[in-house]
Amino acid sequence: MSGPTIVVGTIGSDAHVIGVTLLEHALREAGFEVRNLGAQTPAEEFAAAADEVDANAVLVSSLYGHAEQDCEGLHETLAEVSADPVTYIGGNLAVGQTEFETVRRRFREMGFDRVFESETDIDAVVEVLRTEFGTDEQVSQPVTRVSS
Amino acid sequence: MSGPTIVVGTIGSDAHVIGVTLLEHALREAGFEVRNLGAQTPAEEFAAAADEVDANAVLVSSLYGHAEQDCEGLHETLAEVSADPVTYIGGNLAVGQTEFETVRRRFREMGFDRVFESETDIDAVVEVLRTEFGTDEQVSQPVTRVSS
Amino acid sequence: MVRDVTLSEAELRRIDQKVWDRYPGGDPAEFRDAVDFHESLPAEKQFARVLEGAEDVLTQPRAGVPLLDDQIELLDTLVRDGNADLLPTTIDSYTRDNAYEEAREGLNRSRETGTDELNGFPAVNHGVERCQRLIEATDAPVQVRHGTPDARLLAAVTLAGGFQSFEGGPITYNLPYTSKYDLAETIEYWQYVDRLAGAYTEQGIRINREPFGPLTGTLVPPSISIAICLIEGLLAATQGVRSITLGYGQVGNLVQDVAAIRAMEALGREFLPREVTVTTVFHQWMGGFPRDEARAHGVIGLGSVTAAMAEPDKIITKSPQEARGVPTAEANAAGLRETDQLLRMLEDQDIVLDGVDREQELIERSVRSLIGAVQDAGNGDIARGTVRAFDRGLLDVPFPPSEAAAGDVLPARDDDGRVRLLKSGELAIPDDVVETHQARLEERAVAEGRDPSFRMVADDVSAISNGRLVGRPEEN
Amino acid sequence: MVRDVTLSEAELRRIDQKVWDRYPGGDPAEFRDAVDFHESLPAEKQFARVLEGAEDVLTQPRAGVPLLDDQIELLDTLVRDGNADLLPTTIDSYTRDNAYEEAREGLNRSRETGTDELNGFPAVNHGVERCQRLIEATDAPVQVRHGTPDARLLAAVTLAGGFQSFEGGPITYNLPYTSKYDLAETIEYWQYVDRLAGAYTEQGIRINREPFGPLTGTLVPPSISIAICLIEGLLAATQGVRSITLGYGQVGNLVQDVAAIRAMEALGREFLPREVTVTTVFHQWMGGFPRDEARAHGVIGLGSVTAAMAEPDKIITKSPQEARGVPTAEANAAGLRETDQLLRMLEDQDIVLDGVDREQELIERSVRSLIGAVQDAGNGDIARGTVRAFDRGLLDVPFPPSEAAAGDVLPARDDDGRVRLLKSGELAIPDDVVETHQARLEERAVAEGRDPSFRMVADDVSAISNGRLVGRPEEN
Ligand code: B12
Ligand code: B12
Repeated sequence: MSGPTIVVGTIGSDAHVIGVTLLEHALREAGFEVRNLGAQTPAEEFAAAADEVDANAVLVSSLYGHAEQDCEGLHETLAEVSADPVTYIGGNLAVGQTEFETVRRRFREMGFDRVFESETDIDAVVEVLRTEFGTDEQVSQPVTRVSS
Repeated sequence: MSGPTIVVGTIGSDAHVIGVTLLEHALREAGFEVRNLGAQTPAEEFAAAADEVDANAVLVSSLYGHAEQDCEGLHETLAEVSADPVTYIGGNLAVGQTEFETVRRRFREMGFDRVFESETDIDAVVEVLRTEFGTDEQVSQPVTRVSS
Repeated sequence: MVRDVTLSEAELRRIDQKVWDRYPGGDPAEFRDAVDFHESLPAEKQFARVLEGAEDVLTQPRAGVPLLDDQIELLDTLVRDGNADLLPTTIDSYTRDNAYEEAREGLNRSRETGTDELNGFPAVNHGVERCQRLIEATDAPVQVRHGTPDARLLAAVTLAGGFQSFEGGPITYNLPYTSKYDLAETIEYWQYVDRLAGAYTEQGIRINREPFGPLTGTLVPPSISIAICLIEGLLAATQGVRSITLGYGQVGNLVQDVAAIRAMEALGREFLPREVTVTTVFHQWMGGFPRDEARAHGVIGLGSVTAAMAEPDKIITKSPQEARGVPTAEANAAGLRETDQLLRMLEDQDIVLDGVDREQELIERSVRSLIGAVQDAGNGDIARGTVRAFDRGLLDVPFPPSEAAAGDVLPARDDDGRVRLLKSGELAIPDDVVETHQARLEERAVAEGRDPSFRMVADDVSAISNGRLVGRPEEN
Repeated sequence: MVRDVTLSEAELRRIDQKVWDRYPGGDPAEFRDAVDFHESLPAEKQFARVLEGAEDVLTQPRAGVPLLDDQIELLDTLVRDGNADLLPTTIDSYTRDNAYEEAREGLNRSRETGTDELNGFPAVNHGVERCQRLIEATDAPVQVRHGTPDARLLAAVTLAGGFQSFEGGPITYNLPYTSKYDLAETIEYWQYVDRLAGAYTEQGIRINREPFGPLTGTLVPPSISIAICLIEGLLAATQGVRSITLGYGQVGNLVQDVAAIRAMEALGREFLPREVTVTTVFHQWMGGFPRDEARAHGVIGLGSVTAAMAEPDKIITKSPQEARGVPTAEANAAGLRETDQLLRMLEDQDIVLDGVDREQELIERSVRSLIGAVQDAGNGDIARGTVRAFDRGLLDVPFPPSEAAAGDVLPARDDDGRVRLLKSGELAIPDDVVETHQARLEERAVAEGRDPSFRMVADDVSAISNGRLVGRPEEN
């Protein structure tokens, strides 16, 4: 049984990957198929990957303050491929000390379906995605034990 | 050889005496004659003491926020006695987070010759008093050794 | 002369009547009704129970404003934005001076102008019922914090009003707070307060009592704080109090502070009767704060780290606005959050400091000697002994505004930043301890190339607000 | 393949030429002129001299803005309002990506709009002369701080521009900062940087070099940080660098942090050639911060207390706005002042923690084993060994954005909050150390009633920003 497919990655020249690393694991645990593009991913690669895995959702992360520039053209490129994923963005999107509501509006205008504050915790993201795709607790797999 | 005479004390119901205790010692060391009235001294007692020792200066301390009420009538009572001391006030005079310039103006209007911020350090007070009375470093006595 | 004996039922009733006579609210509260109210409180509002049952260090701020609704709102903010575990209600200065007429005026003016015309909550003027409303409206146990030498009516009203903890004592709310009372006088007043707490205790309402350990807040040697808290604990126990929180104010030296808390816990168990449950409270630095808020955060941080290591039962927090005036609710909550962050980051860590034992031993021997001197001075009666010991300077406090203490002791920091006795006057601590203190101060004096003098004391008093612990002479 | 040998005079000159070819400022700087400029600097601006000669822990913030005058003003504020001992100039992201065209645009736009259109100081575009003006205008030694994998031109320009310290290295400015470079590539680039620093050193201008010890800032086991810093130190020493500052980022456990600094000092002396002067830098917590400023003050406080105990040569401070974005100058100065307050309140105190030796021994043995593995993998050549060791996962880093590290290690905190290896992959640390780590994590797992899993790691990563050190499961 395999759940909806999700592409995650950090966009632009941003190398902050801790957030997407946690997201990747949490989403896998919750039963989603995940493709993690990692750090410094160009907008086009998000589209290419979404196309390749026929993604249900694309989750873009940006921490270093240039999300706005880096996401230019992302939704246009996505429109060209056959997959039609919902798009989320999260991380540290504000430049300086901008109000979050202003930030949210800006990214909604750019085409993102959902915009997340940097306080967002992982369980909340998982919850939203479950609601989005009508999957419920059942898909969730047991926590896998890690040992070296 | 004895220097100018100074009355110090904490006014009103205020029991904060650390500041005046340090002032008392520092002024003594600097060669002044000091009468310390201690804590919770009514305005009238400042006048009475000034009269008694024929004070050159009266230093009023207030930390707990009620300086304005407590000093009402102080200068009037002082005017009635024969001594004619300069009057200083210092400590924590602002109520809440008032600008210091406003506070200074208020206390100047009440008759104080000088108004000091709470950051004032003791050496600065000694310096000002020396200038006030034209006494110089010479009056200063050696630091007395304390032992139990 | 005052003696350390339990007030009789009759005496209690007699004083009670006299005390309630001054109650501006009219009829005295019925003791039975008060007990009923206390009994109606859920477990999470029972002060002694919450405090004594806690696993982690509990946090508690200071806070008080004149109007009831504002006070409820303020306490709410401190729980919501500050995670406070225990709540305070700080009483205004007029009430502390028993000036209920002025307190009423201030209260009325506050109602009219909508600004705070008093620096605390005038609980006596609000009266029993409104106190009960405060207790009902808040979500955590609430303590009365004040500084009132004659706190009889305040205690009668607030205990009937549902408060289950009452700070202060005959020494700790006299010597640092006023110049107007004899010790014999305040001991008598507080015997009533303690007996009243004892009466509630006998009805199953364990009122918590907390001596104000920090005293003048300024370089108080640990042994003095602890000895005085123990004496107040003993006096309270005689009157039937069964929940006592011994208090101590941070001096800023980690080893000395941890040693002091440990000593206080150990001596509390040793000196107080078995039926008393002893807890401890650690106050973040009570002396002069830096005016700069960032630096004040540093001072609060050190207090929190110390508490995490010493593990007292609770910590009283300061705000970054301490040097400026009464803090805003937001600043008060900020102090709580910083404290909470540090306590929780350190709570899992097992941290053992070297040298605590040695310092603790010094403190314990000094305390035993001080208490012994008090007992001797009173021929076995601790109340009488207290009056006499202070009179002779056998027990003393640095920088007292009051003449009830000799004020002959002068503290200074040694080269490591520990508080030592530069002048010990007649203080009844063992000779070898005095010598150790002197030797440590000599070491510092040599290091600084100057004699131990009042200038050193003055430098130390101002050091923390100037950005350091030890008041070294300026470097050239 | 890359080898750990000193670049020859000829090679240096050849690369130099290639590097300066990309200089937007026109002609390359004359080495002799650059040396003259350095020689004109007073003692208090000589980075290595100030750092190595200091008695107390020195403070240094991070800070960089696009325009020269603004940068001068910013550094001024940090000295005046923050008491900073050492200054930074943080470089913008375009320059780190060697995108000098974009940096120029950002610089021009900043000039036109008067707002900061770059997140740092574009030193290459400013050019040698304007760098010299910066150095002349400031009152303390200034270091270049960045995160540039290929920092050759940046080094050439800034060293000629009078900076006397340059952060980074082939591993520490590759693995955490980018996904685009091989290690062999960055080692080659940094051999040039180090050789250049060496060339200055030979002229009597001792350029300080500082590996970026915190790596990804997130639960990095001390042994990994230290081993990597030592390798970068060895590589730099080969090229003639004589002043090396080993770096380490706070993990938040007091004992482990003190042990790590001690181990780093001891191993630095042991592994680096005698002619190198080794100093240490401690970074306040480099992982996710609480958004709330009061809580952030708590985190900064713990870092400062730790530094006061561990006594590194310098501390890099954070600001209370860390979680929000690049801090204002005022917030940056606030972080410095809080740190200063705590360092100075603790500097006179002699604080010895129990259990540091045991933890230090664990760290030291792991580091020796890691370095041994690198040496073996390179048949005695540390450069080649580094490439191979990372390739095989013998040396590894948690959470690398780069594929140049295996990324097979996974850290988690034990029950005491110390960072341990939950997954150690192929990491070349002794078996018994791995077992100790596993056993400690099992203890925690038992205490929490759950298996050690990635969920535990995730909880730990977010714990400090959520108000605690260890990411325990919610209590019910
Ligand atoms: C760790 C860290 C680093 C590490 C990164 C290691 C790595 N490769 O990942 C290092 C030290 C290398 C680093 C480097 C830099 N950093 Co950095 N860094 C941080 C720090 C301290 C923590 C970030 C973090 O890992 N948080 C923990 C994770 C779990 O949280 P998170 O990423 O926010 O993700 C959570 C949620 O936001 C959510 N989420 C994240 N993405 C998404 C996406 C979607 C769709 C959803 C739904 C949710 C979601 O999921 C997570 C759930 O918990 C932050 C400040 C802070 N937050 O405290 C600065 C910070 C992000 N860094 C910053 C900067 C400027 C840099 C540098 C440019 C500076 C420099 N001087 O070197 C470089 C950039 C290098 C580059 N090319 O990107 C700035 C950004 C400024 C801004 N935005 O205005 C910050 C805010 C620090 C500051 N105050 O200046 N950094
Ligand atoms: C120590 C202290 C106490 C001790 C006092 C012990 C004692 N008997 O002296 C104790 C704990 C008992 C105490 C009690 C109270 N305190 Co108190 N206390 C302080 C504290 C922390 C330090 C004061 C101090 O000793 N500073 C060190 C000395 C050396 O500095 P200083 O007094 O400012 O004096 C220097 C200069 O100002 C100057 N100076 C002083 N006077 C004068 C006069 C002249 C003419 C000149 C030239 C210079 C000068 O000389 C000194 C040189 O260094 C301050 C906050 C702070 N500043 O950090 C609060 C503070 C003053 N207290 C305060 C309050 C409210 C109280 C209480 C009402 C509260 C309570 N809940 O109990 C009671 C009051 C009791 C009473 N009747 O007065 C408030 C005042 C609020 C306001 N002004 O708006 C403060 C600001 C704390 C706060 N943020 O709420 N306090």
